[in-house]
Parts: sequence; structure tokens; C-alpha cells
Amino acid sequence: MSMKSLLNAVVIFFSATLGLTLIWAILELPVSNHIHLSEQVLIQLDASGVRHPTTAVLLNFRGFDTLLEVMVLLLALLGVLDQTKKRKPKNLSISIRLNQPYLQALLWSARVLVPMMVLVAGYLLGVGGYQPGGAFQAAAVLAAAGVLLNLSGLLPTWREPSWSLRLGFIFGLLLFLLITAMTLFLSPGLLLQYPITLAGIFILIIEAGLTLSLGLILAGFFLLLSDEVNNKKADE
Amino acid sequence: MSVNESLLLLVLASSLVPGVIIFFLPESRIRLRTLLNLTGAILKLLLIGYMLWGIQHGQIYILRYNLLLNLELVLKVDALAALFATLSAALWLLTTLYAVGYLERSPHRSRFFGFFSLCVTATVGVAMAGNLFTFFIFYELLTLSTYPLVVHRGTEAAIRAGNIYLIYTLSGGAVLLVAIIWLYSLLGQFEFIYGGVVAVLDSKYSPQLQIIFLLLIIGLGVKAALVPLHGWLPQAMVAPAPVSALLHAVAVVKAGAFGIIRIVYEVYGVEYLQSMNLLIPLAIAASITIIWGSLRALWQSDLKRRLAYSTVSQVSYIILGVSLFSPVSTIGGIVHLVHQGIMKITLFFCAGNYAETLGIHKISEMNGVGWRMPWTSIAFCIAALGMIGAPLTAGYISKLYLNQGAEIADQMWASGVLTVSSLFNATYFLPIMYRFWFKTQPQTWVQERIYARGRWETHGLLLIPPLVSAAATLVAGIFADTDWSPLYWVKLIVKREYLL
Amino acid sequence: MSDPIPWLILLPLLWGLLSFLLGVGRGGRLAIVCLVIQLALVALLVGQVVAEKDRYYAVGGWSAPLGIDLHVDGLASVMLLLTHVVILPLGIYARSYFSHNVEGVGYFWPMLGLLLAALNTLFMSADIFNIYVTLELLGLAAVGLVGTAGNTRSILAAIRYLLVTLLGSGVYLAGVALIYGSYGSVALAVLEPLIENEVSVAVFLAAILMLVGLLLKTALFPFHFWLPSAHGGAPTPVSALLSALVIKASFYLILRMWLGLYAPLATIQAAQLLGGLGAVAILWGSIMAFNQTRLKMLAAYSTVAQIGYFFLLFPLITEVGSEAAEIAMQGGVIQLVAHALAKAAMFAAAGVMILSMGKDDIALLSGISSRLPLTLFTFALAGVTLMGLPPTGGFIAKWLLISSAVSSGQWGWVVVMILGGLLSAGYVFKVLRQALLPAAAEMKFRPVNPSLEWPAFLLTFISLSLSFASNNVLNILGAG
Amino acid sequence: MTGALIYACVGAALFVCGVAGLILLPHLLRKILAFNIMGSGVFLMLVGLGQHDNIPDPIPQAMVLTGIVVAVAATALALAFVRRLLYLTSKAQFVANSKSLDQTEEKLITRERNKEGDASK
Repeated sequence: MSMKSLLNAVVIFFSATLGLTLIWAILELPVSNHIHLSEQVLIQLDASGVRHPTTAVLLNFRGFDTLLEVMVLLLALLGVLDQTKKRKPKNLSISIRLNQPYLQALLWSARVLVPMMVLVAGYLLGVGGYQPGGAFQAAAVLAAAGVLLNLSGLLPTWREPSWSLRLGFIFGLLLFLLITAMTLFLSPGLLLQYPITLAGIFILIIEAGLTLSLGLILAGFFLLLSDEVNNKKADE
Repeated sequence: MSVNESLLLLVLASSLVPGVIIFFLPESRIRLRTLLNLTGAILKLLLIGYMLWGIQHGQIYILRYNLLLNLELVLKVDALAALFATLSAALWLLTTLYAVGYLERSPHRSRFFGFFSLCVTATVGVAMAGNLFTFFIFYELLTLSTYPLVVHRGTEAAIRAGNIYLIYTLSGGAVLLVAIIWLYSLLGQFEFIYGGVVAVLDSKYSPQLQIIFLLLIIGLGVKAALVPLHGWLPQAMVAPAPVSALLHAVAVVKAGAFGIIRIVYEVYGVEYLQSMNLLIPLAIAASITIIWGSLRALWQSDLKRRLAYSTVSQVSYIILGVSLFSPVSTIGGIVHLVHQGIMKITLFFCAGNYAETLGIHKISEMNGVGWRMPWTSIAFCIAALGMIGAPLTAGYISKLYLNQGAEIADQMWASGVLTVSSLFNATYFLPIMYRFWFKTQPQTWVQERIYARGRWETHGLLLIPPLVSAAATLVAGIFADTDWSPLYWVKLIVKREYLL
Repeated sequence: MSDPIPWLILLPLLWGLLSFLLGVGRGGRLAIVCLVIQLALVALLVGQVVAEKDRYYAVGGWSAPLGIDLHVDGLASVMLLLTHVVILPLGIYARSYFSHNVEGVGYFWPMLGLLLAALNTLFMSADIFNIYVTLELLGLAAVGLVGTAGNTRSILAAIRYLLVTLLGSGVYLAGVALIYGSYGSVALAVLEPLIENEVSVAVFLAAILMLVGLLLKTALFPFHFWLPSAHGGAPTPVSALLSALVIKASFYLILRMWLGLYAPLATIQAAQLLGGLGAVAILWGSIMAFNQTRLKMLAAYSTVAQIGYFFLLFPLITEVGSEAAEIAMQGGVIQLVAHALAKAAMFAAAGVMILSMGKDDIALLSGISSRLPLTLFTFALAGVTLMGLPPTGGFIAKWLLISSAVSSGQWGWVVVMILGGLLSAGYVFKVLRQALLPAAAEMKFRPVNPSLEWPAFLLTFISLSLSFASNNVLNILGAG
Repeated sequence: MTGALIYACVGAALFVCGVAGLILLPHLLRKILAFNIMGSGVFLMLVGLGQHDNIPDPIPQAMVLTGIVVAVAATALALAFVRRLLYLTSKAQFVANSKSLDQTEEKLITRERNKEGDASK
């Protein structure tokens, strides 16, 4: 026990020291010899195909990061699938029981909210080009809609995903990948180098595809792990 | 690649390839296995024989492969290499024959013969190594490939012996590696050259060179069983007889001794060592080993262990010979490399025959065995007399030259060491011979095998090898002056080593 | 189109996605075909690097600092080649292994594809944030693979591994934040000239944070605690992959930053500290390996010890003569390559033996020498490589490293390296000894498909040939 | 000290809290939460440090977006593992010794066998 408290003390001491040093370092930070990337972003913005600088960075200047990042999401999904595959359904003691009136309220709100959420997602996707928004935000809203549907019992929990669901999961990723590969065959021929005239449309296609697939994947994190909600009769 | 270069590779391949194939043969393919083994052994002997002829006629056999920028693999057959390679190849052939008979009914034969061939490859590689880097590679390969043979029987004792063997040889190898790398860092890349290479270095490096020499001797001394680094050798006698015979009488210990010869004459140069006063300590170490080994042999009741301690003692004859700083003693030392090999392998063959045929291991059980197994016992007696140094045997020649060399070098104490050792030799061999012929046979032997009742006193394949090697002991002794004897060849080597 | 660099990233992603589409446990054949193509691509790339020196590739046409640069030099080429040479036999092995159906294959193939893409990108990336993303991709793929077995042991190992790898990349990212705050860029090409001897606290702290983050992932003592369970508990092909390659990735980054970005901060004290930790790792890992009763745990602890061996490189390349440093670097790289091949082979061979025995227990190995001679030979040769004895690449590495230490007069490290070799002999021979014993009467060995035995052997065979071809490896290394 | 640096300092504080929590807290769910706190701290640092001239710098913002997605993915994976572990051992903590681990493993195997037996009936 004393060993453990010693360890606690040491870790806390080290973290505190690290924290203080970090803050010190941040305050001491020199402002000189600084490269002003934000200016370069603004200069090149016209060539990027979108008007919002963050989106330009995310999908054009540093689009490569994004390509890898969506793969990270897919990986997490693969891991989740591997763990649910071996899970026998209904083996957890936790189950959600809802009383009848609340369930009705939930059902009602789901029916009203979900179409609105889909609309919001579409809006977020559309405005991504020129103001805050974009595929990730849209996908998050879509996924939230999925979670709501599942919780209210309107959408069943996902088990072993079917072929079409798997295709849905990776559709946007595959699209992104194919467009990336296509850039190698187009005129400049560098990876992820969009021709200036086509950049806008390419980015839009990628974003649309990603919205769908990322929405499914994010929803999948919940829907694959959640238990079957028993909403038929509360007393069963 | 020229013909001569490919010959060198062929010599290695003649045991490596059969060895690798044998690993994957099923146990039941006895004929194919034997065929492969014998073909390899005979081929190797022929190739080396051809090279012997070539060397006499001024051919140069050398193969260089650039491994790294400053690191070459060099295979080279000079007179010294040819001597050791011939010895190994000839005795491999004999031992293979013997092993085929010896292991007729035991399990894991594919594994045994596979590693056996690897060992021979490594030994011949040690002989043919043209620089210390290459030498080290084969030297360690030898360690690795003998280990499975030591533990072959899988008994408690074998496992323990294997552990001890590994601890000694791997540590020795590590020390050797450090010394070699150190030497390389001082000298850059170098090969074995008559007269040595270190003399080119500035004298400020002498202290370093002295330490390196010490490390080299320690590293090699483990395999050459210099006291106090000899502890593994008696333990390793739990291995099957052919292993003890070839590997622990010839290949492993001789690899160490051979390395010391190379170091003394072709890396440091005997003149340089003499000027650094490094030869005398080496001679003293060898002398202590000679006396200590002989003394310990006196107390062993197990025949193979007695032979093992005898090996400890006898191998240091070689080292004593090379460290006395006179060409004549060098002749004695190097020729003993061959003579001791032939004689000791005979003794081990015979010990194996007694154990295998009659189940006797202890000397006290050998009363009258001479009348029961006359041929084996005659071979044993010839070899034992050779060990003592009786005239007409090979051992006489070695001791003659060693003694003369000691006189010439004005190191009479060494001659005293040799005399004492010979006395001890006699003390531990003569009683055995007495038992063989002058004590009465027991009613039953410990564990008599069926084939012991056949036409011959034992299995034919167990009998031929010791007879051949015993005959060789006599031939090498009687015809020492002819120009195809080991002695003649050694004189040729020494002439070159001393740059005469 | 003809440039191999983008395809080395796109192709594994593509077959990863497609094999996911095919379903659970599918995609092995596709993967192997693509691995062959990738090997050819890597060969092409290496040829280019050897012919025309370093290759730079500006992704998206925006060069640094706005965009992301890829940079392939000699070291990166060696790592790429190594990765593909190791992964192709392992892929064949894995296909056969999972067809024996002992542990769930799960989504092994898609994860493998993504892992490979992450590795390739990581070796080529010249952007510290992009490296962060590849580290996460790599880490999550590795964790997911560890978890595929799905038993308690592997789930626990996976969770521990996940938390460590997340902590590691989090700490690394904090370092990246400080660097961005200091210089306003994350591109190595921009940053390298900016970092001088005298740096601000922030940059110094960033160096430490990034180093610690990577050390966590590399599992250098005392950060090794997660490794044995993860590498020992995963399905065998995964264990081989993790020990052979994934560990190397973060080590590669440390080495790269030590020589490049943070070279002005790489002091002799820091090097001695890393070397010292390495020495402890060798000792601790070897002793623990010797005490294991399970074959895979033994191999995993051996990895802990070998990682320590890699870190001995730092004192040998820091503030010593350029010749000694170069020799040490060569030795270190050959050590990396030899270890990757040997450890992959060792795990693969161990997996075959475990399949045959039906249980992971060293005590049951007796008699395996006559049942699986090829596999035992594979294991033994891999072990010899780890010991650094001839005739293996491990020996060449050890020779070079000791040469360098001797010529720069660092005798302490010579002793450590020699001892390390002897200690590894201890645990390797523990296994070999048991395997050479006669079989117990009641022991039943199951027959094993040769398509499992041969890929494992192929790995050791490559490792063996490496000792004769080390010059070629060094040529590639020197090309940068 | 500009306003943006306050975010960075708070980020640093969150970061070390997260690190300490990740190491010290025994419950796995708390560890996951601690990881998220750590992540948020780093993201704050990244954004805060990037904003030198009080103009929002899009580069760190894009980086943080990437980082958030990665954190979400990692959290999901971690939760999946923890649920699996909960099913296997009924505990969301590390099991200390391997002996008890073997025992639970065996129990589990018998449990699953019994279930299969039930199903086949």
C-alpha cells in the first residue's frame, strides 16, 4: 500500500513539475523567428478550391493528414467489430428500461428530430466551403441521429454488418482514396494535387462521401456496442 | 571465379551440403545417409589431397570475399592449413565409418550426422581461414554445431555437460571477439602472414598489444583446454564415443591450439613475441597444463575421463612447442597436432568399443579384456605407447623434437616438464595395459551385446577405424623421415614460419 | 504514375478497404498479391534512391511549410525494404496460420493493410504532425490486431497497449504543439535549420516530450511493462509483426530526430542516459526471458532486451569521431534489420511449435527436434542472430558496433554488448536444450502444414544471407 | 502575455491532469476519460500557441480537428475493449496476477461450453 501511495506521490509530483514547466515555457515563448503560415494559407486560398481557410487546410493543403485520419476511424471500427463479433447478445446485465410515457416522448422526439438532424447535416456539409462546417461536423450530427433512433428503439442494434453496411462504412473512404489515386493520373500528377479548376468539385464529392461513411462509422461505434433496447413492454 | 577459388568452396561444401541434406532425411533412410556421408568425406579427402599436391607445386589457393568495406572473408590454404585440413578430413572419414556402426540402433541419427558434418565444415573452415575475422566465424560455428552433439543423449548428465560447455566456449568466444576487434581497430584489415603483421605498429601500442595477446590466448585457451579453462572437456565426455573421438580429441581442442599457432606465428610473429617477453608466460601456462592434466588423469577411474585429462595435457604439448622460440621445438609442437590427433582418436575409438560391446566404462572393469577383444586392445596399446612416447610410434617423434627444441632454446626446464609428463603418462597407461593382458577375465561382462558374439570381436565398422589409426600411429613413427610423412610437411611449414 | 512513393501509401490502404468489403477473415490472397506488387515498388524506389540520392515528394504540390513533404533517404529506404521483405513471408504465414483456425482471424487483413500504409508513411514523412497521425494509425492498428484473439489475456494486453500508445502519442503531440508555437511550422525541412544549440525552454521541453512519447511506444526500459503481454498475448502472426516492425517504427523516429531535428540538443549526457537504460533493458529483459515458461512470452521478453541493444547505438554516434559514428550507424542499422528478420522468424517458428504441441509451454518441447526439424532450425538460427554469433547478420552488426565502441574508447559499452550477447544465449539455449531432449512417451504432436514452416524458414534464410549481403544494405543506407 | 496564451496555459494544466489521471486512476473508464482530458489539453495548447497575432491560424485548427477525430476513434476502440473485458471478467480493471487470469479463462471456457451444450439441446 505504501508502495502505491509512493507511486501516486511521484506521479503527481512529476505531473505538477511538468505542468509548471510547460506553463513557464509557454510564457517564455519567443515571438521572433516565426513563420507565418496563416498568411501563406490566405495567399494560396484561391487555388485551394474552397473559401474557408480551415477547410482548405483540412482537405487541400494538409489533405493527406485527413486521408490518414479517416483511416484511423475505420481502424477503430474494425477493432470494435472484432470485439462485438465474439459477444453473445444480451449478456450484459445492464439493460435500459423506460417507463411508458417517457418512451412515448422519446419516440416522438426522435421522429421529429431525426429529419431535422439530417437537414442540419446537409446544411453543415454545404457551408463547409466558406464558413465553419464540413464533413466531420455533418457526420457527427448524422451519427447522433442514428444514436437517437437506436435509443428510442426505432433502429435495431447492429450485429455482424452485412455487405451493404460494410460498403456504406467505407464508401466515402474508398471514394476519397480513388480520387486521390486519380490525381496521380491527372495533369500535375502528384498525390492529392487537384487541378485548380476541379479542386472545388473534388473536395465537395469527397466531403459528401465522407459525411455518409463517417456518419455510419460514428453511429456504428454506438450501434455496434449498444444492447438491444427492449421497448415493447416495460414489464417484460 | 577461378578453379582454385572454387576448390576452396568445394572443400567446405563437401561436408556442408551432405550435412544439410541429412538434417531433413527421415530416420529410416540409413543407406542414403551413409552414402551421402561417405561420399562427402571421400570427396573432401580427395580435394584436400589434390591441394596438398598443388601447394608443393607452388599453387596458391586463396579466395577473398568483400563482406563490408573494411572486412573481408578470406579462405586460404597454405601449408599449415593443409596439414590441419588433411588431418580433419582423414579422421572424419574414419569417424564416420565408426559412427555408422556405433549409432546403428540409436535415435535421432539424422540430427547427429547433420551436426557432425557441420562440425567438420567448421573445423575445415577454421583450418582454411585466411584472417582472424574468418577464423572467428568458423570458430564460433564450431561451438554452435558441437553443442547438439554434446547433449545428444539427452540425459541429465549430458544436459549439464552441455551447459558447462556453452558457458565456457561462449564466454571464451566473447573474449576472443573483443580481442580480435581491438586488433582490427589498431591494424585495419589484415591477413595471416608468415612472420606476423603487428611489428609494423609503433612501439607505443605495445602495452595494448600485450593485453590483446592475453585476451586472444584466453579466448583460444578455452577450446585448447589450457588450465584453468579446461573444465568443460572432461564433462563433455558424456557425449557418444564418435563425438568424443573426433571433436574432443581433434576438432574442438585442436581448433584452439591451431588458433594459437596462427596467432603466434602469423599475427604477432614469434620474433616480436620473444622481444615482448610474451612467449615465456605462454610456455609456463602450457607447462602447468601439461603437468596438471597428467596428474588429474591419474585419479580418474572412468576410462574416457582419463583420456580427456590426457587430452588436456597433450594438447598443451603443441602450445609448449610453439612457445619455446626454436624452430626445432616448433616442429615438435606442430607435428604433435597431427600425431596426438591420430593417437587420441584411436584411444577413444577403443574406449567406445569396450563400452559399446561389453558395456564397460570403468578401468577397474577391464581385467583381461585384451584376451576378449584382442584387436581393439592391440590398437589401444599402440596408441597408449605412442602417448607415452615409446620409440617406433608417432609420439616418440613429437617428444624427440620437443626435447631437442627445449635444449636448443636453452630452456631445459621445459625438457624437465616433458619428462615428468611422460612419466605420468606411463603411470596412467601402463596399469591399464597390465590389466588388459595379465588379469583374468570376469565370468560375465557388464552388458554384452549380441554382435559381440559374431565372427569378429565386435561390429566390423567399429573395429576397422581404430586399427587403421593405430597403424597410422606406427607408420608416422617409423617412416617419419620419408617425404610424405607429417614430419616432412611440418618441416616445410616451419621453414616458412621462421622465414628461413 | 510511374513514381512508387504515392502507391506505397495508396495500395495498402486500397487493399485494406477492399478486404474489409470481402468480410471477416477474407482478403488474404488479395493482400499477398498486393504485397508482392509493393515489394516490387519498394525495390524500384530503393533503386531510385541509390541512383539519384534522396527523394523528396511534395504531397498535393504544396511544398513545406504549407503542405506535407515526404522524404526518402537511405535510412528510410532500408526501413521500407525491410518492412516489405518481412511482411511478405509473414503474410503467407498468417494466411496459413489462420486457416488452422485456432484464434479468431477477425479483420486481420484490413488492419494489416492500414498498418502497412501507416508504416510506409511514417518512414517517409518529413512533417512532425503527419508523423503524429501515422503514429496513431499505426498504434490503433497494432492494438486492434492484438485484440483479435479476443480472450481475457489478449484484451487486457490490448487495453494496456492502447492506453500506453495513446499516452505516448498524446505526449508527442504536446511536443508538436510547443514546436508549432515556437516556430510556426511542423515541416522538418523548415524546422531543422531553425533549431540551434541555444534553444528556448519550449523547444527543449518539446524535444523531451517527443522523446518520451516515442520511448513509451518503443518500450525501452522502464516503459517496457506493456510489451510482453501485448506481444506474447497476440495471435502469433501479429506478435511477429509487432516485435519485428512496429517497435522499429518509433525507434526509427527517435533515431531520425536524434540525427536531424534535435541534433543540436543531442548531448553526450542524453546519449549515455539512453545507453544506460538500454543496458538495464538488456539485463532485465534477458533475465525475465530466461524465467518464462511460455515460448511466446520468452520471445516477447527477448524483444525487451533487444530494444535495449538498439539504444546502445546512441552513445556510439554522439560526439565521437565521424568515422566511429558512421561505423556505429551501419552496425545499428544492420542490427535493426537482423533483429526484425530474426524476431519475425522466431515468433513464426514458435507459433508453429505451439500449434504442434497444442499448448504454449516450453517444457513440452522435448522431442520436437525430430518432429519439426525445419522449424527448430529456424528458431535456432533466429536465436543465433539475437546472440550476435556468426554466421548471421546479428554478428556483423555486433562486430561493427563493438568496432566503433573500441575505436571511440567506450569500453563500458563493449562490455555491455558482450554481456548482452551471452545473456541472450542463456534464454535461447534454454529452448533449444529442451527441444533436443528425447520426446516424452505420452506427448502427441499434431501435424503442421508446411506452408507454415517454410515462410518462417524463409525469414531466417534471408537473415542468414544478410550476413553476406550486408554491404548492399549499407550501400542503400549510404545513399542518403 | 496575450489572451491566446491563457488557452495554452489552461491546456497545459489539463494535459498534465490527464496524464496523471491516465497513470493513476485504476478504473478503466476513468482512464479513458483522463485520456480525453489529456487530449483536450493538447488541443487547447495547439490552438492557443498557434494564435500569435490574434488572427486565427487555420493550420492548428485543422490539426486539432484531425486530433479530435483520432481521439474519438481511440475512445470508441477503448470502450469496445472495456466492454469486452467486462463481459469476460465482470471487472473494468486490470487483473493483477496471471494465475487468477488463467482461472477466469477456464471458468469462461466452461461457461461457454455449457451454453453451447444448452443451445444444442
